[in-house]
Amino acid sequence: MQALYFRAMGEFLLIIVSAVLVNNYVLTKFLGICPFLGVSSKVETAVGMSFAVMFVMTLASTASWLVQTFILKPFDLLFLQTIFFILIIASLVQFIEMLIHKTSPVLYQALGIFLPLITTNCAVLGVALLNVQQGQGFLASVLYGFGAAVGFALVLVLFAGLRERLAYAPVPEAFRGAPVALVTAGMMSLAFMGFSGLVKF
Amino acid sequence: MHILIAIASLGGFALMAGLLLSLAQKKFRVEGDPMVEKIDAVLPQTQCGQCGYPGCKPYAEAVARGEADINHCVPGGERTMHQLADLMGVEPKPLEEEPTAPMVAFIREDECIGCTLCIKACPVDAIVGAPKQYHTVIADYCTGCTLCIEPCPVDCIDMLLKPELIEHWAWPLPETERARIGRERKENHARAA
Amino acid sequence: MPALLKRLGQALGWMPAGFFGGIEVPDRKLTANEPIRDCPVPDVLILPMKQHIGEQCHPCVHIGDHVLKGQKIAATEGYVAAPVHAPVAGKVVKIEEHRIAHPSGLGLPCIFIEPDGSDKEHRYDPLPDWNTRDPAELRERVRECGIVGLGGAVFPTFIKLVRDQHHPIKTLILNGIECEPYLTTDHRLMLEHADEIVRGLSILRYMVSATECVIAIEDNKQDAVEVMRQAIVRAALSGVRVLAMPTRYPQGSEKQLIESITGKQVPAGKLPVHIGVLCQNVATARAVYHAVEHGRPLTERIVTVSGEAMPRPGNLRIPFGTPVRFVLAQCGLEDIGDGVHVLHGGPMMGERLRSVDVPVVKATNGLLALYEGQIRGLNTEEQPCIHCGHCGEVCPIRLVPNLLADHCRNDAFERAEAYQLFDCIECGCCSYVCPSSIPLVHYFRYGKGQLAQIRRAEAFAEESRRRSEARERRLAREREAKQARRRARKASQSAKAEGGET
Amino acid sequence: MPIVSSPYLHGGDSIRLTMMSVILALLPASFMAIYLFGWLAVFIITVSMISCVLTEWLCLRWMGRSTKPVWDGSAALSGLLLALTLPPTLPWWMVLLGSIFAIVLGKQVYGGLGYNLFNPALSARVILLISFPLQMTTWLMPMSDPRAAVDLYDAAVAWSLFCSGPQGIGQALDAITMASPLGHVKTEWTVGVGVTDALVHYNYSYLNAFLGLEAGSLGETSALALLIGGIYLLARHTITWHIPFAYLATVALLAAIFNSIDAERFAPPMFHLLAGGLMLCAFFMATDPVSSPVTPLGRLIFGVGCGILTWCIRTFGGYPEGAMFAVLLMNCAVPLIDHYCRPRVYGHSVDRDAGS
Repeated sequence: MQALYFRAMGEFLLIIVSAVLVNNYVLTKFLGICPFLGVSSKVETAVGMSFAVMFVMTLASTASWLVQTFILKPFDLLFLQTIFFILIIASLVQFIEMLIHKTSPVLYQALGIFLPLITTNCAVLGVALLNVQQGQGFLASVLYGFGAAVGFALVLVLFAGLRERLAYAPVPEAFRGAPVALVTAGMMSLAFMGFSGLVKF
Repeated sequence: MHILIAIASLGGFALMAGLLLSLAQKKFRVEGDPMVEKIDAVLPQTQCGQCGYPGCKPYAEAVARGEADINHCVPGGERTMHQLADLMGVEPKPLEEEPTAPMVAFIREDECIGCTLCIKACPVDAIVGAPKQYHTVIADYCTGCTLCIEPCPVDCIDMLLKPELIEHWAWPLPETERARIGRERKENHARAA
Repeated sequence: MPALLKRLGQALGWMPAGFFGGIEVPDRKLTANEPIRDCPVPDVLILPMKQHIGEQCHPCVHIGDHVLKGQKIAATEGYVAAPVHAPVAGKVVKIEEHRIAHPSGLGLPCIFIEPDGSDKEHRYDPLPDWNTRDPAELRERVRECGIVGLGGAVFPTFIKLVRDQHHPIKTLILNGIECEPYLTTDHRLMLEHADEIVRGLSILRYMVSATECVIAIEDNKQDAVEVMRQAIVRAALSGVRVLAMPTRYPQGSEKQLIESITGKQVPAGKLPVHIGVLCQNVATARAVYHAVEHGRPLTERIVTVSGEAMPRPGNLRIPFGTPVRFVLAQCGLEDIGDGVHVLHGGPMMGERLRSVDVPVVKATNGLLALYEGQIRGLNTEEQPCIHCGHCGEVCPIRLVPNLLADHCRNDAFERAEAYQLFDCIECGCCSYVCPSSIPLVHYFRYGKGQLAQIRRAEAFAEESRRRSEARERRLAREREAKQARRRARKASQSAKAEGGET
Repeated sequence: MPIVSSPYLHGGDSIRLTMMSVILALLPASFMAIYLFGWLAVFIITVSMISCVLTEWLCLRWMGRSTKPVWDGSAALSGLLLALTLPPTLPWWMVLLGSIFAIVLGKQVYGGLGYNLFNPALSARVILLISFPLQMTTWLMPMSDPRAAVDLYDAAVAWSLFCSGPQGIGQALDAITMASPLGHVKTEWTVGVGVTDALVHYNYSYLNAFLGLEAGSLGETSALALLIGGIYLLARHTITWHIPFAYLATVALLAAIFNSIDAERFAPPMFHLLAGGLMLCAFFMATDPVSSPVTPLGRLIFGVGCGILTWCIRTFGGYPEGAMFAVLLMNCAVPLIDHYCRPRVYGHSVDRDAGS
């Protein structure tokens, strides 16, 4: 019994490690690049965005699993999958937008267009879709969604730290702004390749 | 039949989400615009109207509504513009006008006829005087907005440079190549954006 | 536990001097063996109205007045202030703005005195029986005599001489460290006037009723240690220790010295008195002795005139107001060539003079003439920071100087403040060790100056907002009143009309 | 006359002195490389250093900036570091490509020395590894190995190997190469052979590993030579003890713990310490001042992070060697580490951030 428990814990740990590091959505799947570049100029904003995305991603993967299992599959409505998921995500984003507007108007301003754009963030939809495709159990899906969100948050905050330092650097004319940020993101992605093979998933 | 289930489930789901959202909307209603206060706090409060609005607060409201750009505050200069850019989450923009050195108004008292027009114009009540008496500017309170110049019928108000005090002197940046490059980069950045 | 850690740190060489960080600077005490000599009186003395930290004084004499040596010529009602006294007898010839030793090159109102050659002197009542007097009276005397900290900070001394029930002074430290290169004023003072310093120490001790006294001297001045020990034996004082401290810059900085001796740190934004310590310079102690026992105000000081470009270096007793050009001429430096620069103060914390037509003031502890090649910042070029971290290793208050300088350079002043910019004591250790020759202290001064201006602007904006809103309210009130009057008038008119009709 | 702030004295340290001292500290490892791989090492080091300096000069000229920084020794140092991480069989054009990557993508894109976010030499090494995985993991038998089939002390042989690869000397690649200890252990594990047996098959000896008489990149084989250089840097105070100590101690500790749990699955600590690029990374890569934290606590955390990542990637990852990935990954975190690991300032209580 205990051995089984440990096996399960190990399994869940692997799911998290895989989602955070090995199959990082931004750096190895190249999903969610838009907010990754858009809201990473300051660490504070990046942290706020991270929490918003974590909220949406975890709940979206949970809700999508429920919808998939209890509505789409029983009624054979898989052709409605995308539209359902988008609906879930859009509602969650609306909710978090109201929440942030109420609690932190400055963060609301700083996130600007990127907050509603979480709706069309390919990472969020990607997580939901990949999750149900893999056909995992409920807890595994939730963890996977959460792990992917943590991975997104991790690289977003690290990247924001790097960009804050970059803001002081005399970057050559042609590379100023987005180009050097992309080069940096590329280097990060190279570094994350070191994790490949860490978890066979 | 199949299509009916599809429509019903999708519709039902959407209805549920809509209900939840409308509840949330009630709970998280935002009164007024909290940004106005924050924007007003970084404005220099000269009330000079150089931004095209009748004072600092109206400009703050216009910026919060997104009607006014962030680069119209002349006395606030680059710093205020950067603070506004930070608050609004937009890229810094070059200033409309370069800020001038800080000034104070000065009334040539022997020419003053005591009409009190300048007193009425002063947005911070920094001019004292009574009808038919000489008026004078309290230099410590004058914001240098120049709003008193126009109404004066005898043109007896001058704008003088604020005297430079040794206590208020601040070290300049070092005159090194690196500091200069940094400064230029920042200016170029502001201009390019 | 912290004490144990500290001892471990000292043993391993991380805190060799009793405080964190610090550097070894070259000694260059060229004038250590030059006896103090008198500087002649110049044709005119220029006395700035502010020679201390705090509020500016106002002249209390008029043009044409004759003043006696030691007569008070300027004072202010402000608390943090020290009055100015005439260093010689003579005539006030003019009162106008004159350039002072300040990096801005700006000036202050100054009183110009032409000596009349007489030695008529004004003195306060001598108080040889000070140990029977009320400490408050002695404190008033110290204040009246214009005594400020002569180590370089020029903070009015009387402010620190308080008996506070909440913070009783336990330790009185006399600072004879003088860790700056070249400077030897305190060193010579201790060798030649040890007895007067010890008398001053007794007075200070009586005033604050300190239980223990420490005279701290760097261990590269063993002769001074010996002389001070003998003076204490002669004066038959008990509870006074002479400590030979490790030679390490900035051992002489008040905060660092207190940490070295007591192991305690002065809390940020507080004075040493909050941890029961009073720290005074040896020259200040001597000035207190003169003020109390002889009634003589502070009108002169010892100045080290030195440097490789100085033909006849020495330690001079100079009346305040003497032009620096005149002093340099006394030491053989008649005209200052292109490649020679004059520093006011020591090379680590002093100021390069842009003009030598400035007067010697209470803060002047050294005048150094150096060749251009010796001066950092003129012969080096700032290179990018390579984050080697040496600056953080030597910073005696444990800032992260390179990141702080980055924030200052890029005008991220709020960030700089969060990185404790205002705790920087500007000792210069970081700039000294920087392999990239970054003028870190200069960036910190820039940041501090800009932040001070921003704070002033914010306070002004707040005041303007308050006044503007008050005006709005007043105008609204007036409109309201006008409308009320109009309504009342209308109402009464209509009432009248109605009354007429009926 | 410019306003110049105090202090007016300077200790005399300079960037060039710093860089020269690091190059000096790398000399033992370089000589070891030449002893092991003969002329091949000379060629790779020379090409790498010269092309780095040249690339830097071209970049600065092209951008219209002052070319003075070329002579501060940092480009030459990057070239030397890069060369020492390369396998000896690399053809000349890959070395050249690596140098260009190091200077252009690793350094000049960010604005030159002092602004790069990642270690230039390691960035180039990783780019090369990802681009040419086969060539970058092919190790030559060192000349100390009695089975060494080619005479690398012969300049002509080494030159043709350098220019056109094994076919230039009429040899098959297999005939002159062997696996590195780390790679060997990893491949053996995938076919089910435990660490102890794998090391016996490899003829592994700690003494050889310590002296460096085994297959590996040019400069990373000899722990002894790297230790000499590292101790020189520590003594000269170019680097502080924090990063190397934390890094090596973490790897050793993790290896010791897991080795005691399962000696067949997890390699012993000594093997980890002496294998691969760990020593080189600990003393020369992770301590690169520009891309490592400045505060003592930050440096310790950085070192521990490098250690954990290195051990994890080596033990569980797809790549046999994790040291360079670990350092690059920790480089990403440096700005945040710097920000949150500032020391307690004089006179401030510990809960400084809560207070202010």
